[in-house]
Amino acid sequence: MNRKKKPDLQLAAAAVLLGSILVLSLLAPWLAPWDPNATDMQVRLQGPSPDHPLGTDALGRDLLSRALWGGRASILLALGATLLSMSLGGLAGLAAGWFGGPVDWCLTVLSNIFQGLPGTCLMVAIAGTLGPGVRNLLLALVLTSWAGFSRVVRTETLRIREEAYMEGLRSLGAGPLRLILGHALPQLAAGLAVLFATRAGRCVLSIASLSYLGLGISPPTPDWSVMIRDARLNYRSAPHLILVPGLCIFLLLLGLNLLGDALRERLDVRTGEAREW
Amino acid sequence: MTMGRYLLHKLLSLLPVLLGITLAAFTLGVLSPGDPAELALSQGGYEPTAEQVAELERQLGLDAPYPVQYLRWVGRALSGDLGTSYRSRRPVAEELLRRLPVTLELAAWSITLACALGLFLGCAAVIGRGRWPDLLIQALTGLQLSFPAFWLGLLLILLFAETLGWLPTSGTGGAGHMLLPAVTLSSATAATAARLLRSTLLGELGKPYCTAAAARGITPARLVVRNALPNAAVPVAALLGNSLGGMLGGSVIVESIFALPGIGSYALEAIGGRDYPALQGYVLLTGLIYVGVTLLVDVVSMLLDPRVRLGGKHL
Amino acid sequence: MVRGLELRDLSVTFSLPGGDVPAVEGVRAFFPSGEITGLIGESGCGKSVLGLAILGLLPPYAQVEGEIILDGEELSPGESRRRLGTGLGLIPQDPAESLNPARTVAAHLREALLPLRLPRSAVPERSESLLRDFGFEDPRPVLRAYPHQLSGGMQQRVLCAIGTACSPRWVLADEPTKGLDRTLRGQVRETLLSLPKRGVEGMLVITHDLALAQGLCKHIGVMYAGQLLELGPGVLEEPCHPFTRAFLAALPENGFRPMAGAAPRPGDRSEGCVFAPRCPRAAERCRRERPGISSPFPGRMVRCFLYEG
Amino acid sequence: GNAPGSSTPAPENSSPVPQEPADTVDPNAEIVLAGYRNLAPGEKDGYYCSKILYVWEPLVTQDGSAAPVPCLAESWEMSEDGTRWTFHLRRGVKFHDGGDFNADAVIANFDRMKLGVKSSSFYPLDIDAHYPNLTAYEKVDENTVRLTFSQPAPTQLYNMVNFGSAIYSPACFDEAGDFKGICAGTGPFCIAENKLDEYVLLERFEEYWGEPAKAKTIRVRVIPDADTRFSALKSGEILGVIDLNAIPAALAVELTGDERFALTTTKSTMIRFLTLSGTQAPFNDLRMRQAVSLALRRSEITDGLYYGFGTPTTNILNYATPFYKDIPVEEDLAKAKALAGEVLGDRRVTVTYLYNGAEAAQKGEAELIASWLGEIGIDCRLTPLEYAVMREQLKTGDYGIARMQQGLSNSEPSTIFRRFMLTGGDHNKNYSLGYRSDEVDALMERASSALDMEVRRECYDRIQEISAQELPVVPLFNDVTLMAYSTRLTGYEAKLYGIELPLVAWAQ
Amino acid sequence: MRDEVILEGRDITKTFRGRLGGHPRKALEGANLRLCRGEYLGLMGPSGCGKTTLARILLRLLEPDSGQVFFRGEEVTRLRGRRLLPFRRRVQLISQRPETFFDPRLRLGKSLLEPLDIFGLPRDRERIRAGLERVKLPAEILERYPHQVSGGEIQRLSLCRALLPEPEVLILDEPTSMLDISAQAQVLSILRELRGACGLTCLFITHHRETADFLCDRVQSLEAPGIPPGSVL
Ligand SMILES: Nc1ncnc2c1ncn2[C@@H]1O[C@H](COP(=O)(O)OP(=O)(O)OP(=O)(O)O)[C@@H](O)[C@H]1O
Ligand SMILES: Nc1ncnc2c1ncn2[C@@H]1O[C@H](COP(=O)(O)OP(=O)(O)OP(=O)(O)O)[C@@H](O)[C@H]1O
Ligand SMILES: [Mg+2]
Ligand SMILES: [Mg+2]
Repeated sequence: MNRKKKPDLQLAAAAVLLGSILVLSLLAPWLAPWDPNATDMQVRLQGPSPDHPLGTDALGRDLLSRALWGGRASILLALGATLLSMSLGGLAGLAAGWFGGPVDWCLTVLSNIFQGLPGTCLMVAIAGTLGPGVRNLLLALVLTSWAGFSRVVRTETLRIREEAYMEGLRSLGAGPLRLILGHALPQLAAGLAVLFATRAGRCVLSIASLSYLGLGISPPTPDWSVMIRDARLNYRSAPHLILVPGLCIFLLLLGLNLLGDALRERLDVRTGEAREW
Repeated sequence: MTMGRYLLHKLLSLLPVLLGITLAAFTLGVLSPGDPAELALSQGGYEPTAEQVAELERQLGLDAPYPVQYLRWVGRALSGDLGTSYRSRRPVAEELLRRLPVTLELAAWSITLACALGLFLGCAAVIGRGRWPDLLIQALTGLQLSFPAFWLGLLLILLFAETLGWLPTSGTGGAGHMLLPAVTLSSATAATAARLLRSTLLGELGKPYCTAAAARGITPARLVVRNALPNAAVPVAALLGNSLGGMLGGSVIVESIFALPGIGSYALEAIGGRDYPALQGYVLLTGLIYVGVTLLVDVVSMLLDPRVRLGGKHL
Repeated sequence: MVRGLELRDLSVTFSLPGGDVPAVEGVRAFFPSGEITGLIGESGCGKSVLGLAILGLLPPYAQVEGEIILDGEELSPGESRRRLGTGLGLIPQDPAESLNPARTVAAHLREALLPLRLPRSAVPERSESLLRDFGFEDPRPVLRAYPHQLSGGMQQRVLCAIGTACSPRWVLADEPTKGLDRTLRGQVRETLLSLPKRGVEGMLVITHDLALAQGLCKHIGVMYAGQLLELGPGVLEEPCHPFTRAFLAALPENGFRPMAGAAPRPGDRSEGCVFAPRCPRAAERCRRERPGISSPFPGRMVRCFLYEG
Repeated sequence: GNAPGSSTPAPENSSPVPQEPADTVDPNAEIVLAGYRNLAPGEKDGYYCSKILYVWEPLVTQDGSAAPVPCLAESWEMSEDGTRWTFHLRRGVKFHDGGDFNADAVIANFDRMKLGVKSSSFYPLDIDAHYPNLTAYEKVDENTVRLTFSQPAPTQLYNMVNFGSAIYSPACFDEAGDFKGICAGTGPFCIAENKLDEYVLLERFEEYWGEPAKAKTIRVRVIPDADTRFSALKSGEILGVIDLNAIPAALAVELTGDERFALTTTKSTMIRFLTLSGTQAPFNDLRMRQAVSLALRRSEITDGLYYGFGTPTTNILNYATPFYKDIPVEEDLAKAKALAGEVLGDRRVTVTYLYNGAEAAQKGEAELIASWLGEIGIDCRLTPLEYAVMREQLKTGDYGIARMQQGLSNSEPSTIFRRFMLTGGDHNKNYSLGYRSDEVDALMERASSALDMEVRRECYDRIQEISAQELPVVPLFNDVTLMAYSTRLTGYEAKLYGIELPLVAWAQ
Repeated sequence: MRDEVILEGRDITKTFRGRLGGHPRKALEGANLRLCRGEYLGLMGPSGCGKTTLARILLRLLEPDSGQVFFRGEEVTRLRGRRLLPFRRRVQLISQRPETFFDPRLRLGKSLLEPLDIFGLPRDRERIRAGLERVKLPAEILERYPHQVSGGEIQRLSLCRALLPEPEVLILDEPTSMLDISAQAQVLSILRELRGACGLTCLFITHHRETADFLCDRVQSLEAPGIPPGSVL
């Protein structure tokens, strides 16, 4: 009883958190009371006031509007990058695990190469070489994370493929298409859902780190981690400058982590967490 | 004998990875905007002539097709020549090696911290499972996982260095200097390790040998630490080894926040200065370290398991 | 007072996400000291759970009701845990899985000897003599070995040594022969038979292997769907309960005659006798009322209306 | 060993965290300061370390008003025709490694310069830049050297100030002119230990010819990040910040209420401005440049972002020179819109705005300026770059706006005018300013041939007016040198070039 | 009729090549097996002698290194894909571990429909009901998931599923070894009934002499690694 309730609570909390962050971010153009980039040096570094419910930053920009706008880019990018690397990695893993032999060998070597590279370093290097910007960021994220998906999916596929019931179905005459689409994929789906949540969280974190270093989302697009970076000169006298965006990132990550945990517990799947950091 | 074969197998499987790392580093150089020869010559405000550029291109072998360039580059890298930094005009290898100890020290502290904290939290959660210690640890690790490192670093400096003055804010010079950066860098890893350890420990506790051990009338702590832990530690060791890649990368942020002159901040400076040879060297070096550590972890976790260590030898 | 292990209305219920699962229900039994009692029954009928309940080793989400009394003293779960090693010992099933692969035999034995609080120096000697007792001529290499370096039979003997290291008064052996081949089964039987000589007062052997049960045990208990339906000496030769009879009829030597119907799923238990839906001799009353314990002749205990009064 | 550091090993207790101030301060305790970069980049640098560490000394240095004054050269004279300079060297000066400073040492240093340009993170060590038209250098006697030029060189002293005539012990560099270890100069401090990217440890040179340094040891740490530097200062780990960008104004004002810290400021020779790419649209049109200048609200930048540490200007010349003409700053958004509208019509243009990412305040400044320029139809793509890289980009002309700065170390306005406003001026070309004014060319011609000070001033005034009108660059503000230090120190005073390190000491 | 050979394996050799670090393992060497129409053949042998391997090769689930498999005189060793489908329909397998033989996420009813879909047979309720009756199971069981039924039940279900496409040959790989005594008896008695009812041919792999004697016409034993040639009959 006890065990049943916890994941539900978790799931609900995650849903509420992520849902509200998503809705608020997506509706930012309508919800934000000010233009997030409009400066007004007369009201700089103000605390909360009726005009600016969360105060203003060093250039007099409305913090609430910036917080509302600040998640859009990274959330969309993280979701996009995770989806893309999941599809790529998933396909590669499925092919490798299912067909085995030379296909497996090639794909495994390839994914080993990408796994063997320290992801964050490579990401920094790619973003640094190609310059900041959404496209390069996407490239860096996908390049460094598809292999993780591929590895997990491959292991799972290998396991599922060797399940006795797969052999049973094969002896019943089921072809590979039926086996993959009808039986393997639905089996994988649960694991992928969990993996998606965790990886999306990691993606958000990577984007935030890169943006913080000035290698990610470039100005003037408002972004939470860039806001933290920019606040470094003023946060001592105006702590809300780092608390608001920091809290936003924190809540987003918390939501994704809770979602991952809840799904994991609910779907009772083990992903190859040991391989991951 | 099997162990020798296993090692050989491991080493062989590392070859493509090494190839990949060198390729990645080389490709970065190719992708980097601008003409390397011109960039190299024109730093410091000089305007090279076309002949000078062409001459340097010939010298650097930039007129050869890419595969040839790649082979030459690898050859040079093998002999320890990673090129010359555009900014400082020193050999990149020398600069990297000079800064490496700082990063390694940071990584070592972080891994140690992650290890200690992960072990402690994981075991404590399992020993007190279902009761408040477990819930508390779950909540704590959840928080740790959701805290971006740069935010954590800022808050830690603000609290422990600037306000309380307990610890130094930046730079090197002993354990005190490494504490805050290591905490920042290892927080998420420690939480992941604790959670992984908790779940593997629970998995081990469900196995018959643990029931059998419990039937010997030992305390729950002993059951967890002495019996389940040695078997549950293998995936955690793998995790920690792999997390080193993350730490090498994460050190970019941490080193820049805590003013540590390691290779992470070097990479950041290189990016700011469009110093592509330095960046190439950075990728190569971190890649090699990562591969080395992965191998080490593999071997160690193999040695942790007596079934592998002693082979199938029967009495 | 007759010495022995007494169970009074012992019930074990698992609280699971899907609802409560009663695994053992109202078991009332007395296993006398000085005897080996066998426990047989269909798979999943609750034999292991009953055993673990006696040892107090059930997971936290299992609710145990009723009393377990050893030689007149009541054992709460905490109390049984405290007595593990010295008072109660376990010889687990599946020797290969029940030894910690990462630790040497010596480490296992050292841990098993902890309750005796021997001086450090006495431990190796004691370990060696224990192993010698279980037929290892030269125990030193065995002590140094890791479990995977031992054969199945050796592992099983090591487990017996560990389970009886502190000379517990009662020993529970859960399917000690599962998965072993014929010769090894013989070895294990010999080992178990030798235990009473080593200070073990009573023993409970859970098994599917009726041949082993027959050869080893004087008393046999028969379980079905979480309940103990029959208990006493000579059950295999002279079964009383309809279930026992039907069960024995399925033996190869009796011609593989299957029992009609299906075993109840855990959870859906009806009002009356658990066996009534499959019982060839079930009467109307059997479906309404749960039978109490009857004794058709001294020493035998049966839960069936047929033997009432 | 020729490195003095090796004879006096670093103190055992090298913990950079100083103890709580006791009632009596040990005057010999180590003083820890910090800057943002390696002030001693080491062997590969043409100078080994910056002038502000007071390790090496030049023949000629400058005073507070930037006039050349003696240092290692006690006196000098120029020949009638201006082609020969004779320098009389100070006597009794010792290098850190024990060698004597004399004419041979100076000649050896000239020989070293003659080997070719040595790069440096300060100024290139280039004999042609410091000694244009030099034909010979010779030892006259033990304490006299003579330089001969092919052309009259009346302003040669200015060229030789500080980095132009650095002197090292001949024993510390090899035939190729590279340092063989720690450099040995004649200054009041010698380098005891140099750990790149971490710190450089200075020790008082006891045999210094002049007034000895007050502090026994000074450790100058490298803390690249301004915020971290501030934290270190605040927590007492360091006692002061030096060098350029020592402390951002926003953080400096955090210290104003705290009596444990003090600020020291002086007029900076630095001017901050925007360069606009004049070789391509839209800023090849004067009206666009004027529109930009009119749209800026400079006092909001200086008062808001720099907390008053800076003075708005539209004059290209820095306010530290005596030739500075105060021209009222004109800002008028409506006029800016009108001018931009004339050029752009209803279109909007997107331009790249390059700024130095390493300087914390520049990003906010860029965003602020971008938001103002947005009002006149210019959208900015903000791109942080290092200065070195930015210069590369500027040379190609492929940019819109770049935030630059320029120091004027010798106070001679013509330096600035020549570089930015002459048709062939080096910055005019290298920054792709595309500026061309026949009037300025003529005025400069006239000024250079004028011996009468008033004529010169007239020309310079006119050029300043033109600069504010035609905007070869769009000036933002005159800078203030700003440093912060702990009040546990004395003698910490901002100077035109750094602080006078030998005067820094523990407060008693 | 008795002598018509329906399924035959000739000179089958199989060696498992382990992954790097493991040694190759010879599982079968020149094994021969001949199954005549309508007969119940018991196959016995010590653990690890290759019984399961032989069965999988006969079922075309595993490629032999050498040797051929004939079904009704036609060689099927090299058939693949669609061409294998008629053979699949005629030869069915019952496994040792029935609980893992069904997709754990599907209700048993759905799993039972699988063979009908594969062979394009109508999804006939009547047919399934009849099948369930044959193995003495209530229709209610189709609503459950595999982990919700007992071992005996699920083994009977897999029997039911195997019989749905009306096969001619059934290969049973130790169908009762993991079951307790009463469940064993249930399955065995159903098998015995089937033998009377339809003209099935069975290859019955088992460890237990008693079980083989109970069910089979003749018993062949397999010795590691393989049956010496000519040992048939
Ligand atoms: N830890 C547990 N959690 C939930 N249910 C359990 C647990 N252990 C046992 N059960 C349930 O309790 C019932 C009895 O299980 P038990 O292991 O005692 O059977 P058994 O008689 O030992 O069977 P077998 O002969 O197969 O070992 C089963 O229905 C099982 O599903
Ligand atoms: N997939 C495989 N990979 C490697 N070796 C295998 C594989 N399958 C079986 N073997 C080996 O082939 C040999 C024969 O195995 P098989 O399962 O056919 O034996 P069996 O006679 O069915 O044994 P049992 O009675 O235990 O079921 C064994 O030694 C086994 O270890
Ligand atoms: Mg059991
Ligand atoms: Mg088998």
